[in-house]
Amino acid sequence: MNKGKILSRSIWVFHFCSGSCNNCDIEILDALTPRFDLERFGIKLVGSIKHADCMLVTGMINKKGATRLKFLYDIAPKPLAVVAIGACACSGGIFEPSYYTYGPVDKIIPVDAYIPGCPARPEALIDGIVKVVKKLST
Amino acid sequence: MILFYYLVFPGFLATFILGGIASWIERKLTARIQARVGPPFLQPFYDIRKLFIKEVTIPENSVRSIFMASPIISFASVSIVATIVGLNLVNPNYSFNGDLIVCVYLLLIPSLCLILGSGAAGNPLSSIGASREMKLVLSYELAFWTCLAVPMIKTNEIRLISLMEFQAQNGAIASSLSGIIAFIITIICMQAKLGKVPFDIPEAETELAGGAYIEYSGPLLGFFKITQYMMLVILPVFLLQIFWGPINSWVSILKYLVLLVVIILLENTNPRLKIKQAVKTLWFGLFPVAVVSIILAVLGL
Amino acid sequence: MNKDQKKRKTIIPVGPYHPLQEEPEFFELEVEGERVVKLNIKIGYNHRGIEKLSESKHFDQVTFLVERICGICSTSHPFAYVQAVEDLAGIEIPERAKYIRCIIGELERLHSHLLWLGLAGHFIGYNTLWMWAWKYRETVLDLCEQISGNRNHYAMMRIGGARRDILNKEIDELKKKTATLTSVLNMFKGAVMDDPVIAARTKGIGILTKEQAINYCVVGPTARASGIDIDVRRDSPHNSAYNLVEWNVPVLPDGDVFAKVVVRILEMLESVKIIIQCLDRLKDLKEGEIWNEVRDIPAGEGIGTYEAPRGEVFHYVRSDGGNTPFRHKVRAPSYMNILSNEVAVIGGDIADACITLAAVDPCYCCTDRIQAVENRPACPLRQSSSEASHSSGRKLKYNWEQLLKLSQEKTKRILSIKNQVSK
Amino acid sequence: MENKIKERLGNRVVNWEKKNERRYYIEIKKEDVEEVTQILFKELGLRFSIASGIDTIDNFEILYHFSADNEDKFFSLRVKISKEKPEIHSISKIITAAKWIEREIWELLGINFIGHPGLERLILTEDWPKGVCPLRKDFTNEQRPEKA
Amino acid sequence: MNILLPIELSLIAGIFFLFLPEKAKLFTKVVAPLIGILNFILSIILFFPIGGGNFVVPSYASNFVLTDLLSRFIYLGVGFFGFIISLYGTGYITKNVNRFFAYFFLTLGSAFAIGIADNLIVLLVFWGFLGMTLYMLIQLGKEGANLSDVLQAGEAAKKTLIIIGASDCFLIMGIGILWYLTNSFRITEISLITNYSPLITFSFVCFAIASFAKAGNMPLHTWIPPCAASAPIPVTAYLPASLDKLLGIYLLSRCVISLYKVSPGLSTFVMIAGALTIIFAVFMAMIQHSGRKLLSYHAVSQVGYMVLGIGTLNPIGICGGLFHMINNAIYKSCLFLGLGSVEKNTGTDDLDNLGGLAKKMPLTLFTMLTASLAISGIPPLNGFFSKWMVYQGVINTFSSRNAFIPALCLIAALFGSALTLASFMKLIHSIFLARESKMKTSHFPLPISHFLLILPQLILAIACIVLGIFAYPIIIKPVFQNILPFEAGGIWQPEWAAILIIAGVVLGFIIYGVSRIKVRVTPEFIGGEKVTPEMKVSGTEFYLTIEEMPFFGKIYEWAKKRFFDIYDIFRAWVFFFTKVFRFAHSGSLPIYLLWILGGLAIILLIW
Repeated sequence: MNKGKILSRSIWVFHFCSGSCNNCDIEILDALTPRFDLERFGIKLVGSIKHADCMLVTGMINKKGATRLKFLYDIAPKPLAVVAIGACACSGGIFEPSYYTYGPVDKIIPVDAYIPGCPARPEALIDGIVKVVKKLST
Repeated sequence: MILFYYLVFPGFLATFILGGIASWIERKLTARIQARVGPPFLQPFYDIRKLFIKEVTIPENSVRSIFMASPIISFASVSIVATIVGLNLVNPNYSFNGDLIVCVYLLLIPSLCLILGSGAAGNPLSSIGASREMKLVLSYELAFWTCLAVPMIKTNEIRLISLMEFQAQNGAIASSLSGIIAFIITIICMQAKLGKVPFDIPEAETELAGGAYIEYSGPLLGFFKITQYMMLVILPVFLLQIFWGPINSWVSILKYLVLLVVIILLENTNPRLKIKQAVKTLWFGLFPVAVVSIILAVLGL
Repeated sequence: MNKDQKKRKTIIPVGPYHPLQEEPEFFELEVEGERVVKLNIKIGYNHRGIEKLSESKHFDQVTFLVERICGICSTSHPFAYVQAVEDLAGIEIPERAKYIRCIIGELERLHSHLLWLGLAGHFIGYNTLWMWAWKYRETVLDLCEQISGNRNHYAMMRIGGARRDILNKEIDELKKKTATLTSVLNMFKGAVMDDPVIAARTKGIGILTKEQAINYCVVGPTARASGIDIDVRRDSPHNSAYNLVEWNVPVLPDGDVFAKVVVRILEMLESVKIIIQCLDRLKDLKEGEIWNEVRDIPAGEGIGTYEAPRGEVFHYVRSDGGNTPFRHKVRAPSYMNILSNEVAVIGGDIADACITLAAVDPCYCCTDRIQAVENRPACPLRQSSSEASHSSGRKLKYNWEQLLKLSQEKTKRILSIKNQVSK
Repeated sequence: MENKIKERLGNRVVNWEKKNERRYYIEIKKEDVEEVTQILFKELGLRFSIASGIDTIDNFEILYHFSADNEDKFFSLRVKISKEKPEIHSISKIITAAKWIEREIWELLGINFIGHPGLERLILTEDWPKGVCPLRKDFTNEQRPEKA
Repeated sequence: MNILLPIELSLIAGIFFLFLPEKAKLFTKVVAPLIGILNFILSIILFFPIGGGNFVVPSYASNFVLTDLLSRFIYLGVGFFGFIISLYGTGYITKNVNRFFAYFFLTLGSAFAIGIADNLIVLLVFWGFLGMTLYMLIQLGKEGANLSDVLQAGEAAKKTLIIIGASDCFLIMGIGILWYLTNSFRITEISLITNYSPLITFSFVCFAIASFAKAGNMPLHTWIPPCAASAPIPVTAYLPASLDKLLGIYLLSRCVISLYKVSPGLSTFVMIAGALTIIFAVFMAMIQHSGRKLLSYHAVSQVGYMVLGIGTLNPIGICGGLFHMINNAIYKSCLFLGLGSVEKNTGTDDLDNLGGLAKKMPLTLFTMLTASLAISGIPPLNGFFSKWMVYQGVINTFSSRNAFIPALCLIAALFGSALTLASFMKLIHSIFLARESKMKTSHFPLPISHFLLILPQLILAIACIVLGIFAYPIIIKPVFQNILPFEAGGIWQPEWAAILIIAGVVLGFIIYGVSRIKVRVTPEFIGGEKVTPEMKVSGTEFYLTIEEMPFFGKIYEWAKKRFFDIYDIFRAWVFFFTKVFRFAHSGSLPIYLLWILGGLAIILLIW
């Protein structure tokens, strides 16, 4: 069986935030809570990147975050899907012209899916992650 | 033959499958308590399957041999316990005198492996996790063993089969006063042995980011997960054999489910304790009660 | 012989990308065994360089910029900012706008405190509390969505008034939904305050004494839990309706984590009171009169404050007479509160330290402030974002119109499923 | 409170500006900053809200905002610092809470605080070039380091 | 073959080395291990075949020599450890080589003699002699010691001599009473029932005290920690860790098996003494910062199991105790030797400063880890097997008397092994697993001496495994069941467990292999930052929490002030009385006259 399909049944996500306004992060957590309940799809939030299958990146990626994002991506066990969440992570968003913006995410690490929104709504998150799953299983 | 017992039934494979189901029940019920839907039925197995296709990352400063061997040994030792405990139900000819103590000691090995493995990871957070796991082991083992003395006193036996025979004739040990006290305390200790809230102190997701398991990835983590699943079956069954026997009919499945629900309820109605509080509760709170239960047992109650 | 003096200190890192925090911040705990003896805080992981950017925006745009300082206090920052500009230019706002500002501000407080309560539960390993708190937080978010059209980032503030009106015909329903929260909050009050294990984990932990609190100039619930009776809403109700309604400021003297929990729970009950009163008053006022036209911002300087869920948020704006701020200084409450952890965590265990760090309800993105640049209220999507090297799948899930449409549909759905929450 | 401050500060006040009933801007000499904060914070019990540094093109200004909470008044101390020699005495020994903001002003505006216990990078990275201060008016994005 | 041959050989070698000049140390280093090996071979030959024995007793000694299986077993054990330590000592000792080996062989000879002595007087003489050589050996001090270490060693030696000497007095008293009662000195002839008269009970207590002091049971254990802290490592591994245990426990088991028929009350006393020793010593071990002290407290704690086992009075318990004695000697010397290697490499045994040695000393890691697991009673290693027998012995006493105290003893023993595990996790973590400390590893020994250091450890570690897995066929059945027959039915068979564990591991690797997992070395994850050297968690910090517990805090404080040290208590009393007497000796003649007259008056009055 192909790896992506196996992976898609059980996605443990690690959450990386660098220079976001927090809303996307909160909405990620929100997606785990009763109304949206990501565990239905076998998605679980983990605390260590070494357990993760999917990295959810939020925020515009500032200078401090950029090096650490690369670092974390490198030490994560592969295969690892990367999802950019929110306008800032997708494009730099409102912060793009700032002197401290060194993003967006795809400038630093390869991204599998982009979930825009300011903040990305939990529905959008679920939709995005489902699409990652689909992409992985093909 | 013994290899079949060990690998397939009632050893590794059967226990693993049952453990996966138990784990699913646990997660599903937890989700229901938390007003969520919960994972699909095969989720625990999906998780394991996924872990076994992942890459293994080994920390730079780790002691490789110990780091890699720990999960496997942990899993192998739990399989032995599963075989011993399971054979008592399937084929009592294989049982031997003193298997109770052997099981208790073998059940220590997973904790030991976790301590050694996480200590070898070279990560400060996992070292703290290891230290907490060790302290936790110390704190629950005292009360746990004290309680195990109750059936020993009552029956003068340290053979699981004989314990069950005794219970078949004289009624469950937990039906006496000392027995029920000891049983309740062992359930709490079991919670700690399983590393569930309120005793998930070594793992402490929100303090240590996974604590003892932080550096484990892929199959190595998978072995630990398998160990956890299997423990979720073995420990309750082990306790049932000792305290709430005999388990030979289909009713015993109900008994097991009752224990499982108790575990889940304890897990979901309590915050995590601090390690200091855990040690204090178990040493100064539960241990004296356990000693009382021994006294009661000596008095024949 | 002197083993005690020889004791080696170990540094335990907490963060920056740690499940304790939704946002990155780096705490170095110096520990002996499990006991914390010193705390080094390193911030800046969320720095976005706002104060420079603000100087390139015009005054109205900055409202949206400051909204994105922090997603949780996304009304408090604009609130304080417009207060600052109004102070600068000497603008008064219509009464209806005052009530609307209060309503949205208090809704935000409710959602923020519920969020914190849930996370605090999560931090001490009590996931059931987390799930339940967040379950009811959704009610608040629905209310927000009904009023503003978005779950977060409400964009309700405007220099000279409020940007959007609350329709009189909706008020009854809003009130009804809000009223359901009272019983929920009372349930939490009971569940949290009577739980012995929670008490064991929080009582006497992470104590910040009144003297320390004064010296560290902490604000908000952190200060009020240490016995300092300050609340910007009550002390400085200029251009808001807090002096027009009845409510109390809960203050507790203990300074420990438990006090902070209790203060927040009591505050939520007060917030519900405020919202209901404001909604009542709103009915008597004429719809539509929600802003005064503001033409020019003169040269000068102004200070605006507002009681964000975490405490006083402070904005200082200076104008040189042009259409952009000459200098815009933002001071979020967490900036003061987080530093106080330096003393609060000493002597506790690592586990204590973690809950203490979380107890000030730290908002790192506030702390590391941004200086905002663009003013579009929703996300500007760059359709041609660079292609990932190994990814061949679709890159963008929605475009702006689709998102807007989805939002509208959601809003409609919420409006249609009436009384869903009250059941 | 207003009168008390006037009385206690005496001739240390260079310029007393009352913007409205709720906002006061008091200009003092930069040598007096420690003494004045001592008076306002320790003796009169005002709450230190924050300090803000400004590059006014001609010179630097630091405003120390003190809040009299129960009277709904803000007293902002204004200190002017010359561009040639951007330094001032630190007040973080008097007010612990000023530790961070002084570090921040130091790194974003390049004003040196004499006697600060640990003047090091607060929010920018360690490798951010010295002397590139983003909050100065002459800063442009071209000055920032290229590589993250 | 003459059974006295090893004794003679050792004593002669000892005297020879005593007079050999220090310059000839190369010669010593070549000859000493050879004599060690020879002794070992001789003891093996004398031991086998197990049933009869392949030996001749010279006629002049026929009344003094005991040749039963137990004695010959002790003989074999002594020979084995003599061999191990002579190898290790050759690699380790660089200073005072001749003196070391002189005392070493004298000790060995006396130990052999005690093992087969049938006559109590002979036993007493060599017993006392052994105490003296121990004193001399401790005084050798650490390698490369400075002045304070030398003084410390002197102090420790003095303490040891006083405690051992005082206990010898009790031994003399006990022997005296036995002679008074039975008119015999021969162990094989005496058999008394303890509850028959108080005098017999007292004589048993005297013997018990002597063996407790030798083996290091509480409360007479206090000489072991300072001794271990200041003596050379081979000495510590040789005497307190192995030979003294062997002989002390041998004496106790002799008392229980042949000299006395012990009453249940007295046996309870012995069991309690054992259980208390286990718990208290292990609690002390847990908080030590020095590797030597940590191990030394374990040397005390493990005695508790043996005493507990022998105290149960039933065959399986006694055999468990004896088996534990041999096991303990094996893994404890292995641990001491491992620590010696570590110390040799790093120059310290301070656990705070060690770390990261796993990569530099993988073999030592293996030996010490194996021994640690064995001492903690992890199945299927040897420590578990003997503990398990002891537990069975304790449980068997449940039926015969009130179960409460045996049950508490059982819990103490079980819990003690968890505590043992805890303190060894600390040791292993501190030395091997913790991050490397800044301390440099200096003066690596020469390859040959490195080999000599590691070989004994490997032998011992493998012995731990073999004796654990094949305990039943190779030692329980042939030896212990002949010493004291007990029922072997349904005994735990570790072979299966071992095979199954191996099968499990193989299964694990198969799963690894089947899924073709990639392995990659990456930095640690601690939240995104890099790990710095300050983030070293040393094992010594593991149990601070327990040290800070309300109840334990107090106890530890007292223990640190040495409130529980019988030597210090005794010394305090002695000093108190000497103070009183010094007051009397004021030096002035009239006062002396006054004392004399007063004394005369009292005598007259009484008369």
